[in-house]
Amino acid sequence: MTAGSNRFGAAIGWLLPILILLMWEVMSRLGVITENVLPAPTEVFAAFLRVLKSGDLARNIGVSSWRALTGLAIGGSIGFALGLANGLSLLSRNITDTTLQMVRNVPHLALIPLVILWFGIDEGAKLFLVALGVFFPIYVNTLLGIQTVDPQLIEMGRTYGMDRRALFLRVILPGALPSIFVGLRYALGIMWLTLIVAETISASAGLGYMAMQAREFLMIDVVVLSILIYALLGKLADSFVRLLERLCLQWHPAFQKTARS
Amino acid sequence: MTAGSNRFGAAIGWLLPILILLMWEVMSRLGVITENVLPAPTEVFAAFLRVLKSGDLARNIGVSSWRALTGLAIGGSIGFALGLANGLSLLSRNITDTTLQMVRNVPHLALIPLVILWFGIDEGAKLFLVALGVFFPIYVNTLLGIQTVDPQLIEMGRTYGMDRRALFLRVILPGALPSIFVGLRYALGIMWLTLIVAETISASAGLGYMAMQAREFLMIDVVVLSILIYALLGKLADSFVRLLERLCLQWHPAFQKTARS
Amino acid sequence: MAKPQLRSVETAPAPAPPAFSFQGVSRRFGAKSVLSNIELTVPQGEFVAIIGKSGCGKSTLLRLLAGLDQPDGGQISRAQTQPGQSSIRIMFQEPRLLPWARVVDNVAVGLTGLAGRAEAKARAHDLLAQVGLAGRDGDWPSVLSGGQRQRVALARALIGQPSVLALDEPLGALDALTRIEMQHLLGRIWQTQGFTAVLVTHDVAEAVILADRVIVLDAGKVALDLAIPLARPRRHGHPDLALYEQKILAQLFGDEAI
Amino acid sequence: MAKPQLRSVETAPAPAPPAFSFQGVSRRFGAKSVLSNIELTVPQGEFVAIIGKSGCGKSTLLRLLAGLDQPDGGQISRAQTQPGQSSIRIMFQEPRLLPWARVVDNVAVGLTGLAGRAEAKARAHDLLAQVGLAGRDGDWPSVLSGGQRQRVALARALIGQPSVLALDEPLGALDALTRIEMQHLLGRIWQTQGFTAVLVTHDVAEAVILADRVIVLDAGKVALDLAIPLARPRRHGHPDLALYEQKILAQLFGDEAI
Amino acid sequence: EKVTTLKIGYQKTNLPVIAKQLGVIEKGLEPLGVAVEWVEFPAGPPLVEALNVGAIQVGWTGDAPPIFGQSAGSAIVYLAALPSNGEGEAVFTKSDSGIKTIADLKGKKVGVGKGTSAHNLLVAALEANGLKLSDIEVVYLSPADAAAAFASDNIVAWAVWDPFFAVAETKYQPTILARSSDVLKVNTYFLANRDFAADADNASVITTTVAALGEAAAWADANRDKVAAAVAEVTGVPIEAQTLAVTRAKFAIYPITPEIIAGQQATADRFFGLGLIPSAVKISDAVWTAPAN
Ligand SMILES: Nc1ncnc2c1ncn2[C@@H]1O[C@H](COP(=O)(O)OP(=O)(O)OP(=O)(O)O)[C@@H](O)[C@H]1O
Ligand SMILES: Nc1ncnc2c1ncn2[C@@H]1O[C@H](COP(=O)(O)OP(=O)(O)OP(=O)(O)O)[C@@H](O)[C@H]1O
Ligand SMILES: [Mg+2]
Ligand SMILES: [Mg+2]
Repeated sequence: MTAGSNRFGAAIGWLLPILILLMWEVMSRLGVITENVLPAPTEVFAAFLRVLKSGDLARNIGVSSWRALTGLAIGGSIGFALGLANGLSLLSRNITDTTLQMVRNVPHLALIPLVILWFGIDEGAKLFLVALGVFFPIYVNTLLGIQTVDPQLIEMGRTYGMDRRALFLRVILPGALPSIFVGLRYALGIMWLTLIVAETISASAGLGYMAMQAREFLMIDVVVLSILIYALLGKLADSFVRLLERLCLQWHPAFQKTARS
Repeated sequence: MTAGSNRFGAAIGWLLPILILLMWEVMSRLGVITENVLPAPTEVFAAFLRVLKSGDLARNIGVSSWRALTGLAIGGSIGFALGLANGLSLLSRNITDTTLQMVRNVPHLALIPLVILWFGIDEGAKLFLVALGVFFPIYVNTLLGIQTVDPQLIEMGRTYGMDRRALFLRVILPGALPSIFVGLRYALGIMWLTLIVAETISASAGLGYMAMQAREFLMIDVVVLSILIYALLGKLADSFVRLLERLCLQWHPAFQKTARS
Repeated sequence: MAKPQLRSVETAPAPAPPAFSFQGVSRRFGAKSVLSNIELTVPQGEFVAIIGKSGCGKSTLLRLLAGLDQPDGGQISRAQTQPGQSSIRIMFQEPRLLPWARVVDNVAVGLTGLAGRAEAKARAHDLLAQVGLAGRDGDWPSVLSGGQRQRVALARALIGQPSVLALDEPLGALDALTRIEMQHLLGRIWQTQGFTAVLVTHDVAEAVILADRVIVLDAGKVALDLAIPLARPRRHGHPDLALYEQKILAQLFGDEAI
Repeated sequence: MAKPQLRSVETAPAPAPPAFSFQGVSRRFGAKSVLSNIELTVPQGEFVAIIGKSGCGKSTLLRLLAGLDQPDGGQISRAQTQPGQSSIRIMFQEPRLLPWARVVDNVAVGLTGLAGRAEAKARAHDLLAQVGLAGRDGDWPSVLSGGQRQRVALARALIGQPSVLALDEPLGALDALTRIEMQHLLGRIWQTQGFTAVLVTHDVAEAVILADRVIVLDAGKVALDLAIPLARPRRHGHPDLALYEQKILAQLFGDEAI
Repeated sequence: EKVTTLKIGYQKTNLPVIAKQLGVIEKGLEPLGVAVEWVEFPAGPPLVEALNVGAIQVGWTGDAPPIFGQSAGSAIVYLAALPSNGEGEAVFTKSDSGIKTIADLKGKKVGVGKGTSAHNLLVAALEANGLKLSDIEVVYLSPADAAAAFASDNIVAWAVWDPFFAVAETKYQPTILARSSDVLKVNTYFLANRDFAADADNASVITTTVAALGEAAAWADANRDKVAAAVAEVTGVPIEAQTLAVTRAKFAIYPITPEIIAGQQATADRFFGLGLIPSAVKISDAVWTAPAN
């Protein structure tokens, strides 16, 4: 495929979304799609301007992002630490891994009733759910990353006199990094998904609250808006991690290729 | 690591869960953990016997499993078909892939209010959510699998005179299969997670309904029981796919190793 | 360098009809000319080795021969083949076996469109025995060693009874001892089946021990066209071979110290 | 076969003190005896090649020498080294470069514990120039060709100025032309630095062109211990080398037709 | 041990919202050294769930949630009664649904929140028209889900309270089939966590809070014009709907009298009789009495 056909392909890809958007608007105006079912794109945009002006949007995005990132930081760091411990120490793995694999089968959103019992309905409960949701992808992929570091490289490091610390910092951690990033990107998806559900537990701010309130008051334009914002935030988080990945994994042929094309 | 230390490692892995279970029981009996916070394991077991006898359990598991599998069948087959189409046809990919990648950023659980508007509150809504949840992992991984089939093998097939059909059946599909299985296993996790949330939208049967009802009447033993059953069902589905994978991917060195160890 | 257009090989006194011939063939990629004005005619049944530095256009020449690529200028003519016989088969540098097909099915791929399933399987079974893999029919490619995989690929290329077999560095990935074994095998089968063989290789010793004629490519042109009129079987390390080897190496490296 | 315990090499009339010696060394894995009662003394500065069929214990011997593995019986003694000099370095069959470290940092790995960061980097820079990779300091290993990677690995092994350099099929993965280049490089550096070299190889021609002495391992024993008293530089394809080659091949294959 | 922060559960309507906006409770509790934290709930049942686990100490719900809660063994007590939702709670249907009376609902899908005051209204309205709950198809939905289901005609009728009723009323001009004020003589309640209320140290906190609510009620009654704007600011309810809701709301707070207990007990007994709750409850067991001092 030449560069020209590539560019054409990318252009044709935007055709469908634009077409859908236009159809949606036209059909809304003609009344084929009633406002009750789906508001027109222009109405959603009007809703966007409204909540933007009132300052609600910024505040709710701020609250939700804080929850998302704090939960990610807590669950992610525990998952990373346990992944490291179990990747580096056979004893630690023998003791804890079976248990963790058993807990992994529990869908974390099923725990909501128990989480309310244990953590109440405040931030604690929401953070716990997000943290639990992101814990497993990061734990599993950190462990996997360490376990699949090329043993030949480790033998090489030993032969050349590296001590445990140097071996970890110069061989094991960089080798596990691509897998850790896979886990992180998966965790981000779970993070937003969890928050959407967790913010319906009784919140008085946050995107989930905004969406819930809009649902209760039948403001479908705001409902659609909040969905779009979730999508945007998800995309942003993902793009950020991809950027980070590209920076940290410069050495990786996959990223050199991407950089070139 | 010798076989002996392996066996010891596996044994030590069961120590922690058993210890936790014992501690939990003892602390419940001593009243350190009150029934309001977490019922004792024996009580959960008693609840299990109770709902088992009343026939509720079998009925609810049946309903939930039907929803899960139907949603998986619908979303999975559409995802698979689109993945195939976009993997095999550049035109199809150019037209639809950008749109699909945009939609992918929408967390499907955020769509619940719209799904109620479009599909109502009956089975339709639940099936749609499950189908949407499983669609993307299967679509993305099918596409990825086809795109990463070794082009050298495809050239080989062409050189040896395979027509399009033979090329697809003998080279492309088997080559994409490992990736498709990865997508399927990820989809199963999403499937149960979605169902837990979807079954709180007005259901009169199903595990989610059982948990919801138990939650309303503060029957924490049943709440815990339903969480464990979710975990069990998740594990079962995963094990089934792993078995299937082992059968279909016999040729794969990863599975030959597993079979040996 | 002027080269004779048709050469008679010592072991074949009456010149055989040509299996294929390149007439003024050129191929460029973008601005880069890879092959320019190649003239080459190979009689049926001859064993030709093609040698040259990395990137000099050896694979391109083979792909042109096999019809996987089209020349920008000039003509390529090939002898007709009988029905049930494949015309030209390429054996790639990598085995390119289907990992999900058992060894016998991989060999049977060579009969796609030429024979039914059962017949293909039976013939594949026979050919596996010929390449020294009797009893390995049901194995997965992943359990074979590198040399065994190459033998499967060879069996797959041979099963269609091609009139011309093009081999693109078929032994490049093997260790030297397995390589010597495979060279013997290749030589033996060529002598039995009598197809035309075109072998691309990096290994000068290999070219000299197997071929009737060695072609050295350089800068997109035929830089040397050397007949090796030695009797077979030839023994590795024989002083006569060493002389030819040195001649080729001098051509490849210019006359820098080797 | 009885072999002399200490051999004098033609190019070094006065016998040098031994760099290492194996005295009755055995190694078994489970029930399988891989090396049995190996006796081998190598004088300082000698270039020894070890050759043998796959699985005969060549890598095991090298790992024992480097201290990566312990013998089940017998003794291995090694000469003392000066401070700031590493004693024994292995160069593995694969380059084993850290993909996430730039070329210069990969070479600096060879000075772990021997020099500070800045000094290690400066010396790595110099050594890269020696192996013909001047100006490639900042590249990632993934953009190098196979031969260039092997040269980086060689630089890493050399930078610690080892008294003994053990090379486990260092050129096995290379195509024949690059391989010839690397052989020249290795021979040149060995002549300059004067370390003891132990080269495991599958390629008989390679052994003959590089080594003062070729050891053939078979069934866990030293089957042949052959001095190659030819002057350097040696030219590929030279008839004298061909004679030694044939002698070794005869030993390896018994006397089946080769 | 007296609490230092009083967590109050509220919904998008009635007295607590007004008190929140006026800040009267904060003002009243400040001398006691108690801070206030407000927690919003979409409906009564999750509020009772939070009360039970002590995630909040006090909160306001309709009549049904504490009955469901008590039946489930929730640790809650009644602190004070407030007027019922009255005209601000109804069963209604879209005007083009062809349904004119409650009796027409037979066999139809009706959405209601399980264990809410609207649930009680629905049961009572059906009984008043000679129907049983099993004669219709009850669909249990949270206000958010019910709103969507009603909008897309997946339920024919909806039983809900203000401000959700008012929002739907302004949006659809629905046919109102029954209001709470027509068929029920009930109250709404200010509840507390049992352990919190049982602690004598907290008695002053409770009485002060109830008194502050009374103050808010008096202000609200006198300033109806300002109430709608004030409440809309807290809840985000569109102002037309909020005005409608406020206009028909009654603002007051009274102690739990034996008469009120009897009325609530009757409701509880009816629920038990219908099999809506798993065990019979005795309301008087869960009534807080201020320590005599
Ligand atoms: N499809 C292509 N597009 C652009 N350039 C190509 C293409 N195929 C080959 N080339 C270029 O043509 C030249 C010759 O390639 P070819 O593969 O024939 O070399 P080769 O002699 O087989 O080398 P090697 O020994 O490394 O296999 C190279 O410079 C290569 O980059
Ligand atoms: N750690 C080990 N455990 C068990 N067996 C081993 C181990 N290491 C080597 N062996 C066995 O010892 C024998 C010699 O192995 P070694 O790697 O030394 O062979 P080699 O001569 O280097 O072969 P190659 O040329 O294929 O590299 C083989 O049969 C191998 O299977
Ligand atoms: Mg090539
Ligand atoms: Mg080895």
